[in-house]
Amino acid sequence: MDTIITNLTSPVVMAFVMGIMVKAIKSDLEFPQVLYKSISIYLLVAIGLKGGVELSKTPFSEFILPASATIFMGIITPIIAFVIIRYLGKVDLDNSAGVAAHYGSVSMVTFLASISYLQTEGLEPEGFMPTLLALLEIPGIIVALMIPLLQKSSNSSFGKAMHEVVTGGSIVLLLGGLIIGFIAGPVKFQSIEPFFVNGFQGALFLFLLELGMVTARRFRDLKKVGFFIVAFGILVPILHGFLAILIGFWSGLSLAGTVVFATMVSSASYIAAPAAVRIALPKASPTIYLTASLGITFPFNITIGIPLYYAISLWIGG
Amino acid sequence: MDTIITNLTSPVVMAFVMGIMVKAIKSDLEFPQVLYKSISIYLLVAIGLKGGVELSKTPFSEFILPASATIFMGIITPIIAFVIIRYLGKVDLDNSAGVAAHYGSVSMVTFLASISYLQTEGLEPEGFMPTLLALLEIPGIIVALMIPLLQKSSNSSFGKAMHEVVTGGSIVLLLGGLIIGFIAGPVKFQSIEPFFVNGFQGALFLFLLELGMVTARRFRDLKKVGFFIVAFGILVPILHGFLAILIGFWSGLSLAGTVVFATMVSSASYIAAPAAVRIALPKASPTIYLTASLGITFPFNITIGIPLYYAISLWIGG
Amino acid sequence: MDTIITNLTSPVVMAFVMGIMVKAIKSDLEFPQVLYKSISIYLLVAIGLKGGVELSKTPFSEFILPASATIFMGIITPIIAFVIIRYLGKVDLDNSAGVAAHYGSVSMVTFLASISYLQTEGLEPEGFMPTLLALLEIPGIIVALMIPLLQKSSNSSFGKAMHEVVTGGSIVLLLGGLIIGFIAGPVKFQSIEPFFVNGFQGALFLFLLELGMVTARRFRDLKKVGFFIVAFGILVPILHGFLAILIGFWSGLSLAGTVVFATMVSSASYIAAPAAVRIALPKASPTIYLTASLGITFPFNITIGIPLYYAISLWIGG
Amino acid sequence: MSLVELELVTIISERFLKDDILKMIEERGSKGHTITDVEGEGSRGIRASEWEGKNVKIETIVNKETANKIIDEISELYFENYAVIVYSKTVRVVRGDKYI
Amino acid sequence: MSLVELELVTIISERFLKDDILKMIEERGSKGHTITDVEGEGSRGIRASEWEGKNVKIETIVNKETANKIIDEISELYFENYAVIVYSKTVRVVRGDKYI
Amino acid sequence: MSLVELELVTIISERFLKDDILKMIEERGSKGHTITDVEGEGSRGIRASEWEGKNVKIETIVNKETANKIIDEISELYFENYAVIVYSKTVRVVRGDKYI
Ligand SMILES: Nc1ncnc2c1ncn2[C@@H]1O[C@H](COP(=O)(O)O)[C@@H](O)[C@H]1O
Ligand SMILES: Nc1ncnc2c1ncn2[C@@H]1O[C@H](COP(=O)(O)O)[C@@H](O)[C@H]1O
Ligand SMILES: Nc1ncnc2c1ncn2[C@@H]1O[C@H](COP(=O)(O)O)[C@@H](O)[C@H]1O
Ligand code: NA
Ligand code: NA
Ligand code: NA
Repeated sequence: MDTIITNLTSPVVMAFVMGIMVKAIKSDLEFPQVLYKSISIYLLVAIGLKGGVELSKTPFSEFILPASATIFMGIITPIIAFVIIRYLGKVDLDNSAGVAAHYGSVSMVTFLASISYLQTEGLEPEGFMPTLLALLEIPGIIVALMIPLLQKSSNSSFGKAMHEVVTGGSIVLLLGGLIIGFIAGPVKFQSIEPFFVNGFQGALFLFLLELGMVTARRFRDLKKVGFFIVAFGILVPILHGFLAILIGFWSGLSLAGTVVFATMVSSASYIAAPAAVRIALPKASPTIYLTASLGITFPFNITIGIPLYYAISLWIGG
Repeated sequence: MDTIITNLTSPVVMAFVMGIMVKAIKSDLEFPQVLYKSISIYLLVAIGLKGGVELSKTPFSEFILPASATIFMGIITPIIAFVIIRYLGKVDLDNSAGVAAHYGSVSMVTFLASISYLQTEGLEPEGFMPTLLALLEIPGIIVALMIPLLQKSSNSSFGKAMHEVVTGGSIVLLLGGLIIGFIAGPVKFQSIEPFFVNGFQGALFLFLLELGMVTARRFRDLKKVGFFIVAFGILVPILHGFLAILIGFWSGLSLAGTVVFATMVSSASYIAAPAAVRIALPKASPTIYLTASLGITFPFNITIGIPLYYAISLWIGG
Repeated sequence: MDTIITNLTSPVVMAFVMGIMVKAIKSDLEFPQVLYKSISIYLLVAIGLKGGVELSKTPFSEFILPASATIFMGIITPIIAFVIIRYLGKVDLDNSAGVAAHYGSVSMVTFLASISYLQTEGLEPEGFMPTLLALLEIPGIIVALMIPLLQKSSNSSFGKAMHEVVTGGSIVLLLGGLIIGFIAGPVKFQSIEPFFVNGFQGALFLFLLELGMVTARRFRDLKKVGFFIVAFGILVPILHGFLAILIGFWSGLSLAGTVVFATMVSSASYIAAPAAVRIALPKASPTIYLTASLGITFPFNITIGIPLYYAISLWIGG
Repeated sequence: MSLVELELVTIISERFLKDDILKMIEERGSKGHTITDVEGEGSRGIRASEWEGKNVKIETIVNKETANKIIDEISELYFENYAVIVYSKTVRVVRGDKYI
Repeated sequence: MSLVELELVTIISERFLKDDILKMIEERGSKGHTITDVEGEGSRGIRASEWEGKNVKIETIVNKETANKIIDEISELYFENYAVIVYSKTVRVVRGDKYI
Repeated sequence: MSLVELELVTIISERFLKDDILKMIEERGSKGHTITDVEGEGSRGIRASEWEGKNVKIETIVNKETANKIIDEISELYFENYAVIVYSKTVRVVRGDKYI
């Protein structure tokens, strides 16, 4: 309970709540769409760069197990999500695969919120976590989009969707940043450090304010998607988070690293996955997958999920 | 005279003058509207946050008198402005009330310019000044919009205008920031401080550059509004500023706090008030109220008003 | 060779390469046009301000020779470029003058990249270099646009183009910043320094990422313009750079100052010149002048040119 | 594909009227709309503020009857006090039933 | 100046279809196009994501025959699965040969 | 409401011609206009620079005679050297007198 309050009073989480309130009181405040996109670009590049610089300092041996664990989770979480929604929820094939793609991938902002949270608790996760974020972004989407391929006849737009997944804006910025950070290393990074490090938390604050407003708009669709999806959007992240804690500790991550890992795995994508699903599975309804990922799982993780994964991690491995 | 030159050579004031010059030489330079809006959002949130953090450190007893003084000024200044423009200027009811709403509310940038100015003079106003800014933003508009209600039959759009006043973008950002800053307090604020504090003066610089260009466009309307409005736009701020200095000292504000208070009170809104007046008093002409507030009072205050209020404050209370 | 690698692994140059790659893999990443423009505005104002502050500390006697050298280069480089393209390349009059205007003016980003490069080499050029940048921006365009005037009958839009050159957005921001920085001086500049100095390299990073994407789009036109223009876009900068090194040392610039001077002189404009040429010489083809300046000379200078000018400067004057 | 003739009604107005107008046209029977940010100048000139942003252009494809209702409503409600114009033209649309 | 009557075909669609549609209309014979960022709502409501950005409106001036080909193609390829509408109207154009 | 038939003239051009064109149409009798930022491609392809920004679309509602004057003027002044197109269509407008 206490950890939840610590989390709820951190500036970035309050910004998110403020965004929701702004829409609740029907304010006419609008964030320019360009500002939203510009901050996204900044955050992705910044995460990539910092991750790359840290990676350049990490011995390969320390990194290989967590990396493998990440890819493993990227493969099994979309399958778990698919099985639950398809056979327990009796949702049709396309929508099930569409939702699975979202829960197999990852939400950058949830990832960042967990790092912020841990820092206020005085903990510092491994520096290479952003590399894991990049590793986790893609496989889950590919796995999920392959499921209907196996069950149906061929799908002409699968190839196009794969191109989108691999060359999508978010992954390109993250990976590009990682590579540049890795090559530049800590010394050459110094010149651009003030811009990408000092400003980071504040930019995240504004971003979460806007995301709160976006989320509030999704709330209107909650009744459309029904009770099952709501339950799904809360319980599946907890399940994925729990598995990730076990695997995280096993792979040698620190307590803080494990919490971030669990948060990442439990989170659902709302940038890379929607674009790919829209192409590969046009019949899957954005109302379902975006309401689940952005209207339920995202606010759940930001407010309650992160402290929960922290509590579980403390209990299991602390 | 000396203080005016100090003021005129401060970077933010020079940026404003530069903006005016840019238009005077008919340069084709254009600021993207989105940049203008993004910087506004940033400035409002930043002021709110800093004000909230400071408020969390202020004992209630120290704050109650200045707060009351602020609300008092918010009630009487629109009445003074209305009486002068309606009965001395013989302007019609709607336009009089529309202008009064602007002079009863406040201009964020004028407020900021006064703080910048005092800092170059080596003075630091009370930390809770942004709270007073938020308190002063609304009441004046409500009072001014109620005047035609009393004099005319009922107005169907008054309720809608009230909703706009209370949930308008600028007040929501300012108040939201205040509340978050207050709850977060100085320690939790640290993570987002570099973004919102270090970058502040520079962002204000760019904003004033753009405002200079906007103001220059208003200059074209000066001859349309006539001599009375021009005189009004200079003399009423001086009157309001003078009253505010008396009330400010009485309420226990420091010298610097009083100067900022006087600047705030004397300033005229150009974000919150125009939106509300457009809704409640559609027959009031934007050419009149925007030329007065943005074309006359704003440049007057930025260049001459602030050092003048400083000189008067020194003379009365120094 | 070594110096080229040092240059290629600096973050800003890698950002440029990343931008090219992003387009090469056909990613759908798009930078909002407003972000591009906002960063341009920021960079120009920042360069101006810093240059102005430095200029206020420079004795006039130290500055007069380099300033004269700059104007001299601004006059002869467009003539050299014109003669080569017109008589060697047998390109028509309008296109020759159009290209000459670009090579007589200057590219802000190339200028900045050379300063970044020198800083990683541990060298610091003279503080007044941005003033030279401003001085070099205009004369070359005027000289180039006057050539067709002398050869043809009168051109009605020459006056309009001159107005554009002198009041164009880039020159206004740069000069305005210079003047404000000069008047403010180092002490008053402090308040806005964090915004304009600390964030600078990072903003440049994002800008070069975007410029890489823009350049990649120009690559498609390389075959349209033919071999002569490609050779021109590489050899003329080397020639101009070489002349600039001789003149730079002669005018008393330091080693670092000379390298920046040579880079500036060798660079080709892609903001001020295109706008003016579009007005004065509408028959000149943007495909030719923009492909040459942005598709060839810019990437050449950023990657190989700068270390080359450094090597030559070391060899001649080190 | 069979094309149906319908009316494309275009409304250009100050930005702050956007939500009002959208609600109104929906009530009159519009099934969809497209919004564009535009700038403009007309007989009134000045707009309320930079902060509010530019004008908006609202386009909706409707049948003749709905078009007339919308045009009448706009004329009555907004013409006197606000910067707003409205016009309509006939367009050929596929899947005409979608819009009625 | 002699004016020629041609068709102005307007396509409004989700942003991510933009490149596809542009390629298609070019193949069908369009010599140029104009793109506007728009927002919209229709029978489907929700768009895929904020990141992707708004809808696009693609306008192209073509002759009657090309117009029909484009309209048919859009109806076949996209109507079932995506948020896209298309309509056309006749406009008077100078230098009509430029567009055919 | 009585609707009047007027001409909606649309001009699409490079951004830097905007002020010129606005001045010209005003001189020819236009009482207002609406401007939209657009992107486009035509027979010339390339635009002058990223810095300048996108193309603009200028729309003005005028009477037939003014429409013809504007179209002629555009054709004469800009067609040869600049990326600009112009077309016109008839629209039904309320309060037609406002535009003449
Ligand atoms: N003749 C016209 N042609 C095109 N658009 C117009 C015209 N007159 C007015 N407008 C648009 O309608 C808005 C409101 O016009 P007004 O009420 O006349 O100020 C303007 O800002 C323009 O965007
Ligand atoms: N009746 C309409 N009038 C104008 N635009 C429409 C209409 N219906 C749909 N649209 C536009 O077409 C897009 C796709 O529509 P839909 O497929 O119905 O969701 C919407 O986002 C709107 O921009
Ligand atoms: N066939 C067309 N349909 C629609 N817009 C066009 C067409 N051709 C040209 N345009 C627009 O007009 C601008 C100038 O065209 P151009 O002079 O052919 O390069 C282009 O950038 C487009 O925005
Ligand atoms: Na996940
Ligand atoms: Na006031
Ligand atoms: Na040059």
